[in-house]
Amino acid sequence: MMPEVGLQSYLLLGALLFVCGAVCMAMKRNAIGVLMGVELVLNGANVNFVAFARFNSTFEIEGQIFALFVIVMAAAEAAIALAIVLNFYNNHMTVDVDTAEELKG
Amino acid sequence: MESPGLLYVAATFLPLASFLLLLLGGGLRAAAKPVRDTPLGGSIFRGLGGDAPIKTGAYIATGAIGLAFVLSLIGFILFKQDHPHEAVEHTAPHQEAVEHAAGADVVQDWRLSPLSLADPSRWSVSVDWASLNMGSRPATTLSLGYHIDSLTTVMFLMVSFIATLIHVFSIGYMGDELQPTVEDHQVHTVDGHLRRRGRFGRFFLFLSLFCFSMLNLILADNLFQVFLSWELVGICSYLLVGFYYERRSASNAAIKAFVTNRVGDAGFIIGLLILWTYVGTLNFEDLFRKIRLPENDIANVATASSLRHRIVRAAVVPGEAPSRDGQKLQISAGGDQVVLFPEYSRHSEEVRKALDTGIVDAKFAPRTGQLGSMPYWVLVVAGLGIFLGCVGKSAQFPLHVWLPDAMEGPTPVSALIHAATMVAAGVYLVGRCFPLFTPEARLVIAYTGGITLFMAATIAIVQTDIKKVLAYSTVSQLGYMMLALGVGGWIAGLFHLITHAFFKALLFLGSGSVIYGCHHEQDMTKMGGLYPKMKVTAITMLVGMLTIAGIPLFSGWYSKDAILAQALGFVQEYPKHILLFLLPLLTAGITAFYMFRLWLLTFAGKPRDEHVYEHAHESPRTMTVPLIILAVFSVAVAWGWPLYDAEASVLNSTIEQSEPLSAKIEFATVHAFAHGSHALAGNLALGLVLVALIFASLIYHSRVLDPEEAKQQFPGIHRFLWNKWYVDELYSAIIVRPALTVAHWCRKFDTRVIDGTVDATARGVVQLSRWDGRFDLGIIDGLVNLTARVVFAVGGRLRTVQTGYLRSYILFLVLAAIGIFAVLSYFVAFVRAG
Amino acid sequence: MDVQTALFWILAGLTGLSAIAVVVTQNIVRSAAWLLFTLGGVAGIYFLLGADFVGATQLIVYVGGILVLVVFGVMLTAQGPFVTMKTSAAEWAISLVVGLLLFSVITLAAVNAPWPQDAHHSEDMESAETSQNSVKLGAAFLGIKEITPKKDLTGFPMGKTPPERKQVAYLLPFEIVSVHLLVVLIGAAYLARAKRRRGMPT
Amino acid sequence: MPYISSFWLYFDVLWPYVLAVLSALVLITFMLLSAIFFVWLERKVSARIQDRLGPTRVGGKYGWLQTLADGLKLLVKEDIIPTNADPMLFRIGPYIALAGAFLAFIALPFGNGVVARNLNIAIFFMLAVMSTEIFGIILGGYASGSKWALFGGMREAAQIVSYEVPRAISVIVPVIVAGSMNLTEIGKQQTGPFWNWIVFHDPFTFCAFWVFFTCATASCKRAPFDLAEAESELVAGFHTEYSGFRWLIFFMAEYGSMFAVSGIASILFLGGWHLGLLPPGWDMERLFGTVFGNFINVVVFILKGWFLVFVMMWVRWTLPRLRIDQVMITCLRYLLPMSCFLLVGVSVWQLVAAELTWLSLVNYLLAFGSLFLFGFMVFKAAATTAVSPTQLMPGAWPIAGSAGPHVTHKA
Repeated sequence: MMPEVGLQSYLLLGALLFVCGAVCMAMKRNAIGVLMGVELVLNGANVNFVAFARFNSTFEIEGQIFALFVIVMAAAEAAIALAIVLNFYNNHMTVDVDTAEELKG
Repeated sequence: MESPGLLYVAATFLPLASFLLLLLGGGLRAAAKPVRDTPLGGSIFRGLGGDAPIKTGAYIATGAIGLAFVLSLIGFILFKQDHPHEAVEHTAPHQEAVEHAAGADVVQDWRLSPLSLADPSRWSVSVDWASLNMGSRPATTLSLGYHIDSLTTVMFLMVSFIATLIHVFSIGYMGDELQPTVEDHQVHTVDGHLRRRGRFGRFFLFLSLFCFSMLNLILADNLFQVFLSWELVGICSYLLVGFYYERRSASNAAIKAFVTNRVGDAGFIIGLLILWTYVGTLNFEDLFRKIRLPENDIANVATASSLRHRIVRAAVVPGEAPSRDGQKLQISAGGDQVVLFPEYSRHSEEVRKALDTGIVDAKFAPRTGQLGSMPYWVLVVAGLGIFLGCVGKSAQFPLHVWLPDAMEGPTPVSALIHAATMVAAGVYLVGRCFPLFTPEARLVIAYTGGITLFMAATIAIVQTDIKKVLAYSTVSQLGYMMLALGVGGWIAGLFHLITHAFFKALLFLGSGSVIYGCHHEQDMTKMGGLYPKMKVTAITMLVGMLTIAGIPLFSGWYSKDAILAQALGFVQEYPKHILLFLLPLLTAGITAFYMFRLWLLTFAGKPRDEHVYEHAHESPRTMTVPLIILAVFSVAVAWGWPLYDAEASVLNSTIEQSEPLSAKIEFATVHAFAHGSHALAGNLALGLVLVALIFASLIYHSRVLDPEEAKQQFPGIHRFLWNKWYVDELYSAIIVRPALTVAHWCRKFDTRVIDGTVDATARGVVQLSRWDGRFDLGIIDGLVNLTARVVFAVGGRLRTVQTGYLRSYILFLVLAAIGIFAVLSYFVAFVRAG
Repeated sequence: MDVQTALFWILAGLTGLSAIAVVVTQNIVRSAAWLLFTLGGVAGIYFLLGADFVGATQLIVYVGGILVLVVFGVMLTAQGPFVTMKTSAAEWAISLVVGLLLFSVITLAAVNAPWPQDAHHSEDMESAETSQNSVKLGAAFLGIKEITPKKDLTGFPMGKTPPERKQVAYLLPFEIVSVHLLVVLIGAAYLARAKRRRGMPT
Repeated sequence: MPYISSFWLYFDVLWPYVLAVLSALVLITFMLLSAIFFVWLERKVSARIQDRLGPTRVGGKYGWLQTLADGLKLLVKEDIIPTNADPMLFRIGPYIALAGAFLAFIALPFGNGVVARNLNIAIFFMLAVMSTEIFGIILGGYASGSKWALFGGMREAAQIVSYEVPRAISVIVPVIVAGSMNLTEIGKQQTGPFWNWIVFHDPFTFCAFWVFFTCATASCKRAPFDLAEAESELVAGFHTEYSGFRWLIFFMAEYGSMFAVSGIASILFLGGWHLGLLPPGWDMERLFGTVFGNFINVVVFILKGWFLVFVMMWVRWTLPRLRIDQVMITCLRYLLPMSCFLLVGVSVWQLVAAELTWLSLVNYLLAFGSLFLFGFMVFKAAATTAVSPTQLMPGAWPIAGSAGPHVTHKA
């Protein structure tokens, strides 16, 4: 049988999302792929927030509210990131983040 | 007009503005010359004359000085309105003095000193230029200011007027300098005669600077400003004497003039410093108020003392040892101290107390209202020092040697600077500082003047260079003025200064016209018979000659008679100084002789040099018109009504307005004698002059007496005079040669010992630094470079970490997070366990 | 196995696999599609956890907004028909290793940490009448004190009494966040506006 | 977990699954049926508006079964995937769109309690899931590998993302009036006569209805906002490359969402499942018992929804298509400020109306005014003799040889 579903299960799901996001950021050469990675990371964190809200009555409200805030912030982040990507594209004629190496040592 | 004195300031600064304008123009032209191929540079360069000099600068300078003349004329009229002349009753001298002393309780303020004015704020302003402080108390202040009195106005008129005329004259005379290339026949180079660019503009540049300096000198209300201008006119003289600096004689003359003046200026500085140290001020009015007992006290009541306007001498009270801050003095005629009165003496009760008791409480550092003292001999030295400066500037014996040499400069310069104005500055300063001079100093002045006038006149007899004759004549006339001042003839001396300026300018310009007409031939022996060729010049020269000779109704007659009368009066008072009358009297005759000789040699008789004669021509209008104007003024400048009365003229009375009361009081009896014996002195001189004129015409016109015969008859005297009394040789022997010898030895010492030491030190240091350099390069730089190389290498390795790839940074971020987790968990476990 | 558990595994599997697919997929638009499933799955997880408001917000913001924006970005910056950017095998390997490392660290922490739990109102989701989640959320925004349960704070050092909790109204922070979002949107619009490029061939 | 061997012992465990599957089946069947009906309706409406007859043969006089025939044709059509297309995205695009439309039905109450899941935030949930529909369209447009499809998808994305904002804000207006986001709750509040409907509650809700309906039309990409499939410009927009079954699914999604937004409109504004002719406090359950009453409720609700869909079709075939910039301007420059103004206005109204009771007169004024207008329009329409397709249209060109246009006026 399946193991019991508890807080840890959700945390592990969040961790999986988080790690996927981090790896996505690290691996995608496309700037928009990096942006997707960021969204994944935020979702992973949000899953944790909501899970805590569910499993710890102290955080019943706060967990959800923080998740909401994170979502709104993610929207802001996505908008600004997209603007940056467009500018980046204007300057480099590509969205390959590996071309943004002007500041390398 | 609120402060008409500003007119004079404006008149002073006009030539300065002209100078700056010309300087700017010349500088711009010089700056534009390298870039004259560019449009802008080319337009500037060509606009400023291009390769040839242009006349614009001359017009600017002439306009400036002309405007200055107009301004000073307006100022003069305003001044006369402010200070109407009061008729002076010529009564018995003693009576007048006594009346003056006792009668007039309330005296007009402006008679307090030569510089006192009816309305000071209208005519004088002074601003602090620099201030020296000793602790909290202002020690002394250098100020710049103007102070207009009647002497200033007259001097201003004279200087600006003559300068204007000479500017106009120069436009014609310096015409040669307008050419792009001037060939100087007197300078020989390997390529023949020197060829250079014309310096028309530069000439007027210097003239403008000179005019500014001279006017500023007259304008000044303090000795410091006078000194500044003094040096400025000195440098202008230097520049203009050396105008043809390629000529060796010209540059030598310039240097000689400059160095000789340095001797005089050394004395001037000594005088200045003494006054600064002891009196603490250089302002004329303050100086006189401190040295002489003032006329009025605080309530404007005349001081009831016979010591008014006199130098009050005092002796240390016996038994009273000087305290820390002062000493007790007893007023006595032969005392070795001079009492210094408070600057604002009218506010002082101390003065009245001192005069009442005869005991002066003199402080070493007097504060406001307190009295001070200085040693009498120091005051004598100060006066002599200032006089030495005047000796240098006015070419008095023994510093007269530079003036004849200075004739190397262009003739207008000689006329303006070395005859009419600058050399008169010495006389002017003696007159200005008259209250500073003690009787001993005045006697030195008188004798200096006496010796100078006689010596110069005798030398002038044998000179053949037309300008040299005039130069010695100038020295002689300056001697007259000095003598007049020395014997108390303040008015006579300055009166002669003014008249002399006109006729000497006339004579110099006339000689300039002759030289110009004869193509720069200055030797009189090559002239002769020029009268038909240049009538205007000849007639105006004749007028000038008659004026200087002292023919009645010519202006020179009035002033020379006044001097002779003053000298006679002085001799009547002090019979042992009879020489002070005999020398000028005799010289009056000599003057007439050599001047007539000059005129006759030049214009009368037959031409002695056909070449010169044939090419001789009358000068252009720009030169003759000033001559005519100057001739008119030479005749008429001293006229008054009645015509025979010298003291009736406006000029005389204007000068008289600023005569220091000290001169009037101290020489009251002399004046009285002089007034009485005026006719006697004048007649004696006139007789001598007539004899001299006849003598001269016999020799040089009728050829009754041959000058060559006379020369052979008195070879010793002729050689003595020809060599100018051997003064130059004397200087050469006692000053120049020893100085050269000493300099030679000094040079040897310098090159051998000092340079050797320095060289050895240098060599040692070089050696040392070579070792130091090796150490530096090898060890210190090596260490630094090693550090840098190590850092560079490490950095080179480390820079690869900064890949610039966003993604690798994220990887590092994640790795760092993992590391932090690991470390944190370790510590948390540790804490839990502990 | 009750519905909750089954749904969790279904949703978690969908979410996790989609997330991995996001990482693995080379085509960026396909990644976006997988991301859609991931986000939808996460929204489902929220619904499962009783946070229906957060779930709906997740859907409307992420799927309706951000994801569309991302696809916009792809379309505005794509030069070829289907953009792919290859990642080298070494990078794959390194990223994988690091990711696994991170995952193991987080897993260890999540599993080993003694989380204080009090699973509550697990049956509240059964009907709208009993699930007062959104009501509580609204009350919390308005700062109504009684809505927040008073319990001990977690993560507080042991042996120390936590301070008295103060009731916070989240309305002001929410307003600030929304104004922030507005500002960011205006800024983003400004940043991304069409600029005339100099020196570039048209 | 205890070991239970009997099937019935599993009943408790399985019942939620069964219920869920049943609900889904019912809903999807309804969706399918209504889609079939809408296709037929659309053809008939467009035909009548264009002075045609439309389908007349299949399934009887009115062509009832025309859509079924069409569907059969589509099902047996070859499923073409273009070479340039991204096959995976091309395939899943329609399903995402359909899922978005279908999910909205979960929270949509057809009657009092007749709802698959009674959510507290039902309306919010519906808006959220309906916003996912466009993603399928974008994916389909992008994956087709055709520029027309890509343009269509892009336009769709831009348009819908923009129109979502005023739509959501105008939804909040009745939510504020009702004080709940639970659609069942909102429906219950509008029991009784029609002046209890929220649309007549105050001027702001009245305006909000029109704003919402416009936005709903636009977000269903219906004409005059059908830029995504503008056939005169983009061939067929995002579904240019689609054929057969996938194309059918796109259309099911579109008609499904049309009904969904119509349902939302009717619940939020038009009284939901209430007929509006019962006296205050009365509803169908009270009259006819729970089951039958609810049946009537469902019928009323569906009819209301269909009527609104009919209005959309009416509009579609009446008004010309806008340009894309006009579409965006309509949203951003007019609808968005209007909706914001309405939101503020209704908030103020709620505060003020609590104090000033006479303001409720506005309610009756709006209700009866609208009723009068509606009745007048119906009367006008009924009183005007229908112009049959066989007759000449007024103002048309006269046919050569005929006696000229003869228009039958009413007697």
